[in-house]
Amino acid sequence: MAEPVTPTVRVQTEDFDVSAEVAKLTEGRTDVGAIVTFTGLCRDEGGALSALELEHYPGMAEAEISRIAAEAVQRWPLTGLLAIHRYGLMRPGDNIVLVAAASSHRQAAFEAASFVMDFLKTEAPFWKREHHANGEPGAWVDAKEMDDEARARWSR
Amino acid sequence: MAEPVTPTVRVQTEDFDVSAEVAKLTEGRTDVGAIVTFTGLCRDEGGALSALELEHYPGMAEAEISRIAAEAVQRWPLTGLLAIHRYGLMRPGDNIVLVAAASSHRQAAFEAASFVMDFLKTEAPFWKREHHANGEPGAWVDAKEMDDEARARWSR
Amino acid sequence: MVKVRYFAWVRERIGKAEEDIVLPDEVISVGDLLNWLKERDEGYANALQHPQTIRVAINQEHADHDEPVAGAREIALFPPMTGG
Amino acid sequence: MVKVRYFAWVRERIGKAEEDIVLPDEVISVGDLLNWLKERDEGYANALQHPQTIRVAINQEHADHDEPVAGAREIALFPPMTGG
Repeated sequence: MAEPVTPTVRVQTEDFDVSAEVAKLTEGRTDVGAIVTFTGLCRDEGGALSALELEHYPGMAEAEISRIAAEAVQRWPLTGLLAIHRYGLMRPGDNIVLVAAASSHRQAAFEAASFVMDFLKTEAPFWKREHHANGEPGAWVDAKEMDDEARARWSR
Repeated sequence: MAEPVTPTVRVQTEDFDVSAEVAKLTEGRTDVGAIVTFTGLCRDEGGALSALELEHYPGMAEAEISRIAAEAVQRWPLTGLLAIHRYGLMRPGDNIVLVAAASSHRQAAFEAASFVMDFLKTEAPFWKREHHANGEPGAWVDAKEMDDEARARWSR
Repeated sequence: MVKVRYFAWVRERIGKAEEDIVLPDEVISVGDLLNWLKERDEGYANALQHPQTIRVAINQEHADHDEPVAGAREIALFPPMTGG
Repeated sequence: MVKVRYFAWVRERIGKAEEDIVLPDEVISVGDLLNWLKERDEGYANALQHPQTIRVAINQEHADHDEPVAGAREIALFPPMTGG
């Protein structure tokens, strides 16, 4: 690997199309052997939720995801890295987040995508609030200890 | 998790569309929080290759991938699992294999997709042969020790 | 003067999204800031009753509670993140 | 009679994709089969010169070299897999 690639990071309200994003990531390249994508979706928690509201810290959200992505392209020999995080109101089944890592080798792609997600969960300034099935705003989602443990795997 | 889901396994010459396949995997469900996809593509090895030829063992290829997928849905709480492997002549940049794992939780989706790929590499009866840049059939690709080591991670 | 921003339930409990504050000299660290804000009124007290759970960013970068606030243009207080 | 199938460079070296074979009584295990086939001609000898590298499936399931071939309808010989 020569220079690390420059990751693409976007924070937006609009939905995204996984195939289209991946096509852009690999366009004109013939050295990509493996692409791993992670898509996070809004769940209805057994019918209890009508939506998730995602608040974010504009500016810092982009900056923080960019820091995480920059660390990933330093650690793994990637040919491309993309992270998109949406904000606003998400209905069950809606896309919330997309991470795509491309590499010549599958292990690098798997690890980089997993790494970016673990840090994104615990470091990127987004907050989820539940909206009940009746449409009323409900509780803010609590941070999970599991997510801190997932992040700790990567310390070196 | 109640019953493990029934994986979808296809062995085909036709290309696939990742978004369309993922949409089918999650259609009508609102309990999917995470989807991990792995796409394996044909590389040109720095311009040395014009194509990869993929031979397979019809019948056993489907059966073996189905066995691997069945093991994955037993080991992880998945809401959906898909594996598609193509055969025939692939040009650089062409899709070769797709594995998609859906779950309520991201770690399960990451691990299941990675598990299926590691076993698919070492157990599914497919063989790659290189075609040189001049169009002549070249050498059969050698199996990698790294792939056996990757598989060994999952033994329990 | 520093711009202080609040997010999620910290914002809701304090009742505003941001404000400009002139910090007194005795507020040296992030931890000092949290303890000082907590005394302002019931909303702040409610939002910051467990200061150790509050995450802080200075100039849009995560900051520990023992970091100095000197030179900050923007300080943000928020709960642990739950994105992704 | 058992159908024997060959794939990838095993197929190329032997010069055919499949054949029906009546196995002699002394061929008990997969390993016996490989050693017996190796004696047939140069093509087989070339394909099977390092029997330990040859992977085998019986009735479309992977089989170790010490497994018996009795009852097999279909036996396949091939190099280590390189798909994915």
